[in-house]
Amino acid sequence: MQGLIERAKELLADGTVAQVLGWRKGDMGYDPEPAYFKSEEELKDFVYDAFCGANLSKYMIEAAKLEGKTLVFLKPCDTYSFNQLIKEHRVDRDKTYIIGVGCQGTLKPEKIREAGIKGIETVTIDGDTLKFDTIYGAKEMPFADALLERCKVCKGKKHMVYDELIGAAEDEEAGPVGNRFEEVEKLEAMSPEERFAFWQEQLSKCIRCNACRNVCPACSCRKCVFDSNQYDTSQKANAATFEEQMFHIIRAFHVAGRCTDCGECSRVCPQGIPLHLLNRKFIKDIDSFYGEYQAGADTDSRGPLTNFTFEDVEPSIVQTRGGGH
Amino acid sequence: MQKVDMAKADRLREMSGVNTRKCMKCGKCSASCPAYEEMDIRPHQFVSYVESGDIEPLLESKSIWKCLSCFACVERCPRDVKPAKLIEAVRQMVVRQRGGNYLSPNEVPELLNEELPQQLLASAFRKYSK
Amino acid sequence: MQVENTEFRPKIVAFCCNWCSYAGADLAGSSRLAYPADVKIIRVPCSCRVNPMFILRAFQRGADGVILCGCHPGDCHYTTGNYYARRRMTLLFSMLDYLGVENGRTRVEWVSAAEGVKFSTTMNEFVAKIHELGENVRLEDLRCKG
Amino acid sequence: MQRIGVFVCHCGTNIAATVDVKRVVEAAAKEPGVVHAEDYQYMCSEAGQLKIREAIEQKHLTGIVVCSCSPRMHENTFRQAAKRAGINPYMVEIANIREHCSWIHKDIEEATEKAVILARAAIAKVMLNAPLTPGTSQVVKRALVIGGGIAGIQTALDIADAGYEVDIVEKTPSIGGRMSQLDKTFPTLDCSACILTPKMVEAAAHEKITIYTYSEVEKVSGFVGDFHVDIRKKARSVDMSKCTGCGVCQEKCPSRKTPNEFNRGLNTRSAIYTPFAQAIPNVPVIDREHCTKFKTGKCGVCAKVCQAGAIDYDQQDEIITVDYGAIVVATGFDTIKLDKYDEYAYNQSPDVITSLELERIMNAAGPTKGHLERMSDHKPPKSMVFIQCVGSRCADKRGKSYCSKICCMYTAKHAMLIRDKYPDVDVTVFYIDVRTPGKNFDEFYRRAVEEYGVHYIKGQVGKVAPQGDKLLVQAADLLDNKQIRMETDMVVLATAIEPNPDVRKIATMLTASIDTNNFLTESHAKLRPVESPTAGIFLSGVCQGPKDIPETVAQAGAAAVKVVGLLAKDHLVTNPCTAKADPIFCNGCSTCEKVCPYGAISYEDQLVNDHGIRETRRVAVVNSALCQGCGACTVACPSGAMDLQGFSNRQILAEVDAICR
Amino acid sequence: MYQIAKNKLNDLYQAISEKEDLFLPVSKGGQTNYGLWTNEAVADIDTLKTVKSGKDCFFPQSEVLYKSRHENGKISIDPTELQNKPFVVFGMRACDVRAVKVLDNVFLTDPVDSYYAARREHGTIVSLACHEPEETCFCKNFDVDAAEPGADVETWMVGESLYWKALTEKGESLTALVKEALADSFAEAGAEGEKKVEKEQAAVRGIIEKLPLSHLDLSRFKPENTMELFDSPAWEDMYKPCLACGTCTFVCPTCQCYDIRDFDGGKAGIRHYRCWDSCMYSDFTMMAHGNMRTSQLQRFRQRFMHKLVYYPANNDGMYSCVGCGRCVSKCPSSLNIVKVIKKLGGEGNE
Repeated sequence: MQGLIERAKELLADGTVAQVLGWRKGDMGYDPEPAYFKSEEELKDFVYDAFCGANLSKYMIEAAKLEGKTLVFLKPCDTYSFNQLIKEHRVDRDKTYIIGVGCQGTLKPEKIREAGIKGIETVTIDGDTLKFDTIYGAKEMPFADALLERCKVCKGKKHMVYDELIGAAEDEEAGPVGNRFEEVEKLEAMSPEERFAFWQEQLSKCIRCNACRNVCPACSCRKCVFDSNQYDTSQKANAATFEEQMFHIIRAFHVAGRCTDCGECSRVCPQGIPLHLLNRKFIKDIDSFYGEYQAGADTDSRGPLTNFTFEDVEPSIVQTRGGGH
Repeated sequence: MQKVDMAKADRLREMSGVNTRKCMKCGKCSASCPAYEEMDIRPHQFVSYVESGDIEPLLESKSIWKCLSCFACVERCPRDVKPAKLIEAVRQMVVRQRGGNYLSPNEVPELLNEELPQQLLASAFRKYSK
Repeated sequence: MQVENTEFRPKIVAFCCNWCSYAGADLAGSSRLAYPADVKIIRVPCSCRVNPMFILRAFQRGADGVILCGCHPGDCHYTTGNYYARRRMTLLFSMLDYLGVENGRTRVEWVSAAEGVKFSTTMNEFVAKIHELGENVRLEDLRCKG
Repeated sequence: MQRIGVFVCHCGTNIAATVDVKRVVEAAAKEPGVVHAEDYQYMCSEAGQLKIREAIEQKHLTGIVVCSCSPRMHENTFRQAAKRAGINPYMVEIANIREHCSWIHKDIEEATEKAVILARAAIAKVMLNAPLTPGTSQVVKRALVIGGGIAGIQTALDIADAGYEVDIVEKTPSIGGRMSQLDKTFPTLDCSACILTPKMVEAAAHEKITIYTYSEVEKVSGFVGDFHVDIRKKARSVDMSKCTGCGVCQEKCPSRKTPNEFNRGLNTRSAIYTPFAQAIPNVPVIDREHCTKFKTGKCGVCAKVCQAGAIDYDQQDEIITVDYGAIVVATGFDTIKLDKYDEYAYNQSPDVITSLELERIMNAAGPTKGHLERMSDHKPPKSMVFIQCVGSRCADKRGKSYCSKICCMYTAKHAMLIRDKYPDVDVTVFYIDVRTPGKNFDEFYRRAVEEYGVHYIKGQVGKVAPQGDKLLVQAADLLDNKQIRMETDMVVLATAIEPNPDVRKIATMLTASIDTNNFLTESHAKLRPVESPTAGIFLSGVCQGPKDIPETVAQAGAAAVKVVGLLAKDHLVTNPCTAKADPIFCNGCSTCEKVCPYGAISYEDQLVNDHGIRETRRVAVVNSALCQGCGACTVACPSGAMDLQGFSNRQILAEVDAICR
Repeated sequence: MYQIAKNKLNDLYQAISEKEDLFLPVSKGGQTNYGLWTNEAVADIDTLKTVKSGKDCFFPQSEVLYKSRHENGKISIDPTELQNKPFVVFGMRACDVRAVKVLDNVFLTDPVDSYYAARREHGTIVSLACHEPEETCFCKNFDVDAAEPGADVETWMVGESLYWKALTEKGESLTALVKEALADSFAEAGAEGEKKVEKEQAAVRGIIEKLPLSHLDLSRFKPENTMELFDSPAWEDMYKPCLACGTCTFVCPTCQCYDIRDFDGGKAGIRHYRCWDSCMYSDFTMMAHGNMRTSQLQRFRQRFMHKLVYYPANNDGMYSCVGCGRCVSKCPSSLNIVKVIKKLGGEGNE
């Protein structure tokens, strides 16, 4: 982390960048917030650790409007989002200096609470263990148990775009981990009734806080269709489960082919809805119907929904593919 | 005066799956038929007889026992009418009316002969057993 | 095929592209090829005009089935529209299936201007399928009921 | 606030017999926004249109809904009526209660209920309509004719005579098409070449006509008035500007084993060839597939013997791009393959031939120099059998469902010509029906029977089997109710015709619709028979449906007139139902551009004022002259910034809501 | 004071729900929120903080005000009936109980919100004291006593027993109802019980004293500092991570802003409904001419100025934050009111 701070100071000092976008320490040791740093002095509060889950790519849309270049620290999976935003002309690569930072996986404070650890005063990451000082005494838990779901099936620790790398993983350990479609497959194997019940239970928790939308780097619309008066969709009310279904289906559809699977939606959902399972379903379908496609792996390919082949499968495949569908 | 029996005609159409209205009266069925000379009512006539509901003559016709079920007419019909199936249906109707079986499965092995085409035996069994 | 007249009268929305399928429906009409009155057609310029939101909205408002008809792939009046529609609908239908919605409620069929017969048989089949599935409850919006 | 008028048409009894028109009027009158509702016998009539006009003027209507036939029939009629009454023509919506309702339902209750719902949907839509003004686009004063047969030639000549530039693109090395292969034409029996060749020469000499032979259309973009077409001029390997057409190369060419396409493969030709003596242009091509020079690199005889030095082995395919205001498709036909008709022994005996092969045999320039002989032993036949409807009027997959239309007449012609030239040949024609509508056609057929003694037997042939050097024909004479088995020397099959298989590719390029038989669809079966539903695309000849030469020539002329009518305009009024981006919602993400088939979307930096928040941003801009209004962009747009005028999101949603209500 | 064994709580819920609707923390899909008690519901009173507060019971996220219908050229209006049956909210923590007072100040002062008033009138609140407060709790700053939660009935969970004490008339009648239904298992707790509760209270207060956020300096949040706080340059830095989502406002027990909209349900008529709105949303207070607050900075500032300055200025110094800490744990960007208090309150906090 000190290396990051030192490098940021240098880049600020030599005028390469006008501001630094990173994370600032919080009160609890597990609540750093995304923040801008404009001076050496401010950088003393800079932090980078496993609690820095926030994907800073989307902030770069606003950063493009600032004076001068912005230095941004991007984790490997954040760089996919940044690339996708370049493709969509939403960020300005020329006004960005990217330092790719290494990542050992990011953590979900909720999981610590679920493990029964409360009254936390300090947190220390000690290898594979998380150690806590709490007002109820010292506690610890395995690092892996507090990992965000997305990090258990990491799509790889390679950065897709950067100006320089600090602490990035060596090639041999950079590959993907786990099968990210496992949960989707589990749902697919259920009967339609079970699937319906599953989603009904999950989506009915939605409070339409729009955190998933607002954090999503693919949901970068200046003004969302759901904020438009044109469609008579009740934007804020969790009035009927239908609205929630409609919102989440349309949202998933709008980001289909553009979603890089960064997992921010599920990270921020206050009701713990596994929203990434919707996006991953689209990714899985796209991969199997139209060939493997990873949004954000590049900046110039055509997305699967703005492309076609003469031989594409017919929609009836949904009926005929059989299995648990 | 011809006796019209549309109920039987419908029954024949149902049994055979033949839509007699599809016939364009080209006669290719009769042209293709190897048993034509021995028939009193010809394959193409079967179609028009059924269409007009003139069933009695068909039931009495010897043609139904002459048809070889070779299916040449079915194969070649440009309108996909399948006259042989219609003849088969008439045959069934007659057999059911009579209620008698002329050939039982047990008798088949005795009749087997290496020279004999199996198709003939199968159709004969169909023809005389229903 | 005629559907028996039972209590359940499904609401079925058919989006038809102007150039092929709407004309196909016209041909079915001028050929007097019957299909159930439950089917109501909305004219769109091209199958690619149909937004998934339209389909969800139909279900929200009480539709029991939604069918999209367009030109055959390769015959799109706008060259490529139906190819995009095909991908969009494939993914949307798969998603609805994933959410546990009966997958027979949505359908895409390519019907040319010359295929009045196909239009009519397709609609008859689709209505029969919806009768089999019964009323749409999984995508209903209670605020639109009664 | 909109003031809507609803007009319900009885269409005589077409609608009124199954839809309770009065109830539709009552129901419509209660819909919000509706201030006027009435019904009338024939809304499209002069009197009906007057009613609309009066209502608009007296009740100050802002929009109207006409519940009538398909908008494909009369939308324009009612739009014009609205325009005359002083409201914008795009403030009109049609509820299709005829084709989509009264004609397909029997139950009055059910049909009326549906008609009410359809009316309601149209009312909901028109409430959200906005006046639209069409733009204009330029018309390129040049036409393209695809296909150089008699249809294409005639169309080109007629367009050129009206003073417009025309290009003919012909796939084969010469124009002329099927007609150039024919010997005589019915019912006058004049020589085909004698009437065709002058037209070919005229086309070639016409200052307004450019002919691209041995060329194919590669790509088409643009739209009515302004198509951009890539034409591939295939390498001829002969320099057209140098060749004198002397023919020495063809005489000396050592590779002579290629089946002669022009003679339907009945004999062979050289690798460098002109298809026939009167070919235009009279410049040979080298068939690279069969040329020894191209296959092995050794030969070069033609280059050695060519005095003009016209042989150019290095010639490459060339692609030229030309702009056209209109395109005529005249791609013609071919006979179907007979592989699946084993019963006629076409593949087993050389003496079973198609009628088109007989044309070549009868022709003085054909493989037998015009002598009627069997292809097996070159002996003159003593008896001949003609079989009609081979592959036509078939319900199965082997043939075609339609009547090929020309066979009855050309068979009568063949039979007559043979009896005339070789009176000792016995000629029998097996027919299903003899179809002879047309001027002097039935008289012609009767002459074949009465004057020339051709035997006509009603009954399709069941089987043709080679027996020794004869052919055994088995048929049923349906009138005599007897089966016939006869021996004959030659059998001629009146083979079904089908559109040239290439037409599918061309139709796709042109976005012209095509039916299940690969015939191009006309815009209206009765009223617009030579226009494709795609604006600016016209149909000429058999590509639209089976027809004989006089009909083809008539249709060619009709297509030409339509083209001339289009080219005579300086500007075209464009469809105002185009896409439009709302800059407030637009992200400038470039997604829409990727799905636009017309390249109509570009991006520019614009000052956007969103309720006082001003920002200069990249936003999408639609070129309304290029946009054709498909709507692909509207769905691709993630933020809903892109909408389609005339079919807006809100309009379609309102229709959905109204139907589901 | 009464006492009931923890393992008999389902009997208690059952007894109440037979007479009145009972709302209490219910676990569903892995999260605990207030919900109606049914036999299938999984009550969860161990979770310290429900995701959403109990605010929903009195001020639901979405409620229909009236329905209207346009039929045969006529318009009919069908107003929603006000709450007219008693109901019970069980398990509210001290902070949420205080939050109801904050809402009362808004909705029960003139002009009175009749929908809210009807619910308050018919609702009986049974509070539940906290047992193990968390590091995100900072209720102490607002003089909320987690050990003595108040409301109509207050309860403590000590060991394997729930202790029950009625505080108001409504509380008494609920107690009577429960007593009648449960008889023996709902018994007088006696002096021993009182002692246990007192001990528990002392323990909890001790913990709260030690919580990291229990000692914030609120002294600068006074009406006289309004302009100074409003113009503070610190906002510029603070709002930046804000995603403009509505999480903080929707989990907040005191946020009371709502929007009124119409939903066209087709044949079901039009529903005129109100639903929670969030001042963080870009279309908050959107009017025909546009929006008064045009930047996220302004919207962000509004929320905290309202909670800490404007509201107390109009309500005798009562802050419109109760220190429940939901925003602290739920903000996707780890922003929260505590960070704001610290930043604006100057150094020397704690």
